[in-house]
Amino acid sequence: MAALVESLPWAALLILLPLGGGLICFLLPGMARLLGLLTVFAAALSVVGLGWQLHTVGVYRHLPGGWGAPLGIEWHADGLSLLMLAATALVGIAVSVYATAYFERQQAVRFWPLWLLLLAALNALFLSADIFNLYVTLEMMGLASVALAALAGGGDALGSAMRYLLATLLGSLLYLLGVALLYHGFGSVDIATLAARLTPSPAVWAALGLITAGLALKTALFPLHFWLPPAHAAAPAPVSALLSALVVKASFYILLRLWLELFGDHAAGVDALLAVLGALAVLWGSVQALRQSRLKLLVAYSTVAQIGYLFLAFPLGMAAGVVAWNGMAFLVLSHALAKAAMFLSAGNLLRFGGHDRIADLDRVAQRLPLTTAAFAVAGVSIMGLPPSGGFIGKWLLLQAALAQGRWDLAAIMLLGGLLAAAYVFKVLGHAFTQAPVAHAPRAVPAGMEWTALLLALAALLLGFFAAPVLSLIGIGDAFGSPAVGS
Amino acid sequence: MNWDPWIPVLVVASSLLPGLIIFGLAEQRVRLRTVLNLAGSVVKLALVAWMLWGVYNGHHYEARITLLPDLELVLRAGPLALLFVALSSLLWMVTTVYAIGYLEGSPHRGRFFGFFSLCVTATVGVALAGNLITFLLFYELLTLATYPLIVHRGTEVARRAGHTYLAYTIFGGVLLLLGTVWLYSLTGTLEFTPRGFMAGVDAAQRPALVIIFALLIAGLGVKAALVPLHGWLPQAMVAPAPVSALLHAVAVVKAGAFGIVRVVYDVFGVEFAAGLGVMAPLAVVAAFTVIYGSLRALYQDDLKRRLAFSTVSQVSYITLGVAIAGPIATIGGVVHLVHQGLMKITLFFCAGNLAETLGIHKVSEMNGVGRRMPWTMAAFTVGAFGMIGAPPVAGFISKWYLGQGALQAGQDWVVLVLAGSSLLNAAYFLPILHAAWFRAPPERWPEERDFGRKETAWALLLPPLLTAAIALGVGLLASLPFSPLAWAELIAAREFYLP
Amino acid sequence: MTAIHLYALAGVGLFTLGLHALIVHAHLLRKILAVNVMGSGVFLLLVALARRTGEALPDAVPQAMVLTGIVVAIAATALALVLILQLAAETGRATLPDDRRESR
Amino acid sequence: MAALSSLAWLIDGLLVVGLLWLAWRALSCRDLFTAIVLFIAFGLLMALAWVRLEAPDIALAEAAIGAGLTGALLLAALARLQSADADEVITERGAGRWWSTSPLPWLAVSAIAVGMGYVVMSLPAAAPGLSHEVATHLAASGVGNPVTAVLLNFRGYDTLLELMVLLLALLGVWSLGGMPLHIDTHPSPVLDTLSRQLLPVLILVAAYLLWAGADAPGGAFQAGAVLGAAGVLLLLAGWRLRTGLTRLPLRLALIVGPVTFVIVAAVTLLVEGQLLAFPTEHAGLLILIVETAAMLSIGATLAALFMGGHPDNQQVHR
Repeated sequence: MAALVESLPWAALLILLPLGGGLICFLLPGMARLLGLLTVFAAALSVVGLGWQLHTVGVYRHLPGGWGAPLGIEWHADGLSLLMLAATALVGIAVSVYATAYFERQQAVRFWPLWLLLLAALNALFLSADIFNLYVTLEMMGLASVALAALAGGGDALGSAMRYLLATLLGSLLYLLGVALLYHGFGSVDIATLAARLTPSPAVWAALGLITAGLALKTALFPLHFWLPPAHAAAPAPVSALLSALVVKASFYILLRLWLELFGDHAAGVDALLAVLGALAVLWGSVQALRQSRLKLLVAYSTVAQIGYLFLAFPLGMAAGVVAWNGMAFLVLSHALAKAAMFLSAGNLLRFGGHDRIADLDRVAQRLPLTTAAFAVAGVSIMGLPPSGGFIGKWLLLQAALAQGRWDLAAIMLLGGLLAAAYVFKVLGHAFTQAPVAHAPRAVPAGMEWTALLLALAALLLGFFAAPVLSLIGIGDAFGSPAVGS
Repeated sequence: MNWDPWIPVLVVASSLLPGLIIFGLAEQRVRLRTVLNLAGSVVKLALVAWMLWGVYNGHHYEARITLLPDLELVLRAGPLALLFVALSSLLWMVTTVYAIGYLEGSPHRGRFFGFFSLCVTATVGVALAGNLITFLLFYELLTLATYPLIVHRGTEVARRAGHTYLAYTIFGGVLLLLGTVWLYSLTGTLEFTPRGFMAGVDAAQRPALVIIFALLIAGLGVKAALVPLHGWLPQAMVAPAPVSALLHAVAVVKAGAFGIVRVVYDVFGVEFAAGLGVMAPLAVVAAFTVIYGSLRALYQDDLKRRLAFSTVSQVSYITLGVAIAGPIATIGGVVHLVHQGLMKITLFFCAGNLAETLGIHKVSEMNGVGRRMPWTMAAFTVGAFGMIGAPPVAGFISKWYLGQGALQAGQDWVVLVLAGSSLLNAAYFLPILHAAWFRAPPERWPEERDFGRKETAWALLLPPLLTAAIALGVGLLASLPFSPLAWAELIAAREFYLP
Repeated sequence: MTAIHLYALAGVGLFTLGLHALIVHAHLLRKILAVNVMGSGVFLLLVALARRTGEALPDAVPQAMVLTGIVVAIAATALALVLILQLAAETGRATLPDDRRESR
Repeated sequence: MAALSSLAWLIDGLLVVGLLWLAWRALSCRDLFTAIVLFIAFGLLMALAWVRLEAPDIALAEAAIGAGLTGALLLAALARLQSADADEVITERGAGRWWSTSPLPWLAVSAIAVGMGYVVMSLPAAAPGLSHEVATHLAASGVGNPVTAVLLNFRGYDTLLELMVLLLALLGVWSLGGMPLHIDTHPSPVLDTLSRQLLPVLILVAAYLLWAGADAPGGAFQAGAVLGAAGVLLLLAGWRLRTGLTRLPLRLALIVGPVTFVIVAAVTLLVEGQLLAFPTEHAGLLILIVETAAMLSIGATLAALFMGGHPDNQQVHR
């Protein structure tokens, strides 16, 4: 049995299952909902299988086409890939369950194929070790995301989806140009091969700039975040959750990979620049979130801020290695869970009151306790209070920052935490008070409330499993060996 | 197998689980909710008693789980921890009874008791925390669990008070976090150890340590309401009386004061801290707070606000006793942790009774209330005299030891502070008593509720009587073993001043 | 300076022309043209430089990449056009709503 | 490569200048219709450039897709916009942003252009890239055309995902309700007969391209594009699929390519242990199967994209 689990090509299943599922959902709209759920659960199981495989056998390689680099494409699955795949699986399950209750038939028929293909794109992205293949997955992800973001219809959704599409296309083109330079400079698109061949040269620096810029645009790093808040706020709640929790993380993951394996040695000072932008993102995003009067926009701007934290890790990681990177990885995971929970609960509140004006939440703490609890618990992780995963991430980052005497970064992290508390409790405060104008509430299915709450609890309790999670992330030493770190 | 490690966990769970279950209960399941609450508090008290006996006979109760590869969550029941645990478990039980009576028929009780239990859980966790990170965890949990209780009434005032409270406490939490991480990056450990874990730190780091000490104390001082970080406490009085009673007389402010004790004795070690030269400033701040709180209390007409400022003043006795840095003063400060809790909760119960029964919220409305509610005012009187420090009530013991300790430590000026604050206590309590007992009652009270021949509901009357009796008892029987005083001496002997 | 570089530089030129138009123009149809021109620029660069093999046959891999790219480009264009039409139908304008909406 | 003959220089020079000029005009001229026409011309010139660059496969694809279908899509969209209200929509010009008039963007992009130009010139003058690997393994790939070999065999996985991109675009278009074309219900008899005459020819061309693609320029994309063009022609001529056909059969046609690809991938995974690893002896056949299915789907998808909204709810739209 164990031998079988270790030998099965789980990675391939991770891509083929959602692809096939999506196609069948498209062919047979009647069964879309059921098929979709099954597919997502099956894919999640494959993640578990892959995790077991990595745990027992170690880093997993697969050669689609059977040629291997440099001629062919390769997949590499290590702890970092596993982390992203696991986050995708967890959020994916929750969002899928939520979506079965959220969408009425007409929209469900459109949602499921798009979402399953998006899932396939994400999984493919996290497995790929080939920068051109990554470009294709990026495009797949981009188009699926835009189509999903526009699903709500109406001027706001369409406009923001259009802006989103332009941003993601521009990002892809910048990235592709960088890929072209790398290929023509060093004759390969395989990351490992490139890593071996890269020599300091204008081509590398240009590629570094183009790729970093393109991916930063897709990741909505300040000041390239302009497209994110409207798009994430106007999309249907489950879609917002997917976009904020997973899609922006995917492009960030590529950036991280390339920095760890390709650009690390050639990035003179760029990591410092990224950290500055990250810091600005934390401050700007949080302040904007605080200024919003609409719940979904508040949550969306909080995403802008939280993405900033991830970039604070770059100079720390480049210097101190493992500790900072681990902290960042933890933030990625916990933010994925917490932010998805926040958007789902925002969706519940929107469904309940028919609006998402924060000032008029009208005693939801009592009338919609599960959802309010979900938002609050997710908020704890966003604020980075113990024992949440967000706390562990911040703790590690702070540790690295203080160890290197980076007081500026430490200060930003703490300040960001304060601002996060401010905007989370801005919402919670109004959850207790009575609104001047009462609305006729609309029932919210229990499934939608519980999925949000469970996600939030997962983000909260993540802190208690820090040690095992970190040991899983450590498989394959994507962040370099711990010795370098401390 | 050895059950000892599980007992601290059970102590925490005995209020956590009821709390979580209560969240799941329907609003109208009053009886089941009550049963859960009382059962939880009884179990907790039993376990605490068991551990008291065990620790007295040298047992060790400690539970650990790994948080990060080189960082653990630790629950450990030492003498000091038990003192605080015992206090909060006892008062939780009493306050639960009181709250059941107080909130009868009011909305959202399920939510209230749920968060109430969470607060107690957090307090007990703060007490049992075996290292700074665990302490931080429960300290923040306390912040979060208290917020819904402050905004419980859902009014605009309540919401603002809640925001003020958070603004202070979250900020304090950040300072605490920063200090903790920094300390960790210097020492590589956060484990509370008798006389501190600073031995390994080299002299070059001393300036950093001073800053860290300031950060930690400031972070804790917010909850301990050290001036100028006390601003939240009077505002938080919008909360229902039981909340003010338990949280603002016992849990929250005491968590801060307790934390200061921990930091001074088990993180830095009192000699080391004195060596750093940080104790004198702390003593000054504490002394200033003592006087300032009393002065402000003088001018409050709102009864609960007056009590709140009195809390600001009284809690700083603990810090003061710690900061004097002598064995006897320490005993005085630590024992005051218990005594002040007993007396202050009595006063808040009584204030609640006056508000519930007669609609009295202001001192100026209390004329002759002693005749209308003799039992309540009797309890109030005991508490008041305790606060003033009149023998034989418990408060006298604390002040006596504090004074002795100050003299022994050669810090005579503290005696003046104590005397001054006692005078001020008298100045803002005696007029109340005089008005209540000797002035003529008005023809009608603001909004009177009829309880038949009783002066008020039993659930409201018994708790203050009980706590007042205890406050009196621990004063009279201070010399017996297991009295707070005896236990404080045990603590000082075992944990702080090892031979 | 060879024809290879000539075309490659032309690719760069197209890329930047498109980038400029994308930034400056408001009408979405124009932005779509711009994105397509940028794409053509990248493709031109890829394929032109693929002839530096020094042999008769150019490198086939970049050519395959460009074929992929072209299909992606038309797919994106089609989606974009429908978005524009729906947006125009909703708002009567074929331009992006101004940014003040973001922070509303 | 060696210095070029002056004639070649002339051609390349003119081509490049023409490309840049057309692009610039298309992006800056006042009238959008002109812009689109110029863009189509630009596409045709690109096709020439591909020929000059010894990339006939791309030339074919560009001619069919880049110039042809994209142009048609753009024109259709423009027509739709005009027919909707609003000359205002069309004549709107210049971004409402402060920088639309400032010289800043020019400076920025010029800086980028110069930098990129420097980088391009700094690249080694001769680089084999992967041409050697391709050459050595071409025999084992099952096809003679190296580009097809890369697309369907060496990097077939890319192509699989790329088909999904195309399908995703269609899903997006349909989920948006699509763009109902306004086509006059009485098409000109010329167009009508023309399409009837042209249809079989186009289908033959597609079949040839597919078959030839194995060893000569051509392949699934080009063939699919031609099919798509045929479909577009029919649509323009006012033909409509009977709604009976538009449901399951159309969807089948749309996904037969991706599905076949996925099945082949799964089978190879089971048999060979690696995704899409074709055993040499069967490679040619497998590729032909995949390509045929892909061609059908690409053609159907391109036509469907053009048709815009989901045929079912398109009826609703009218």
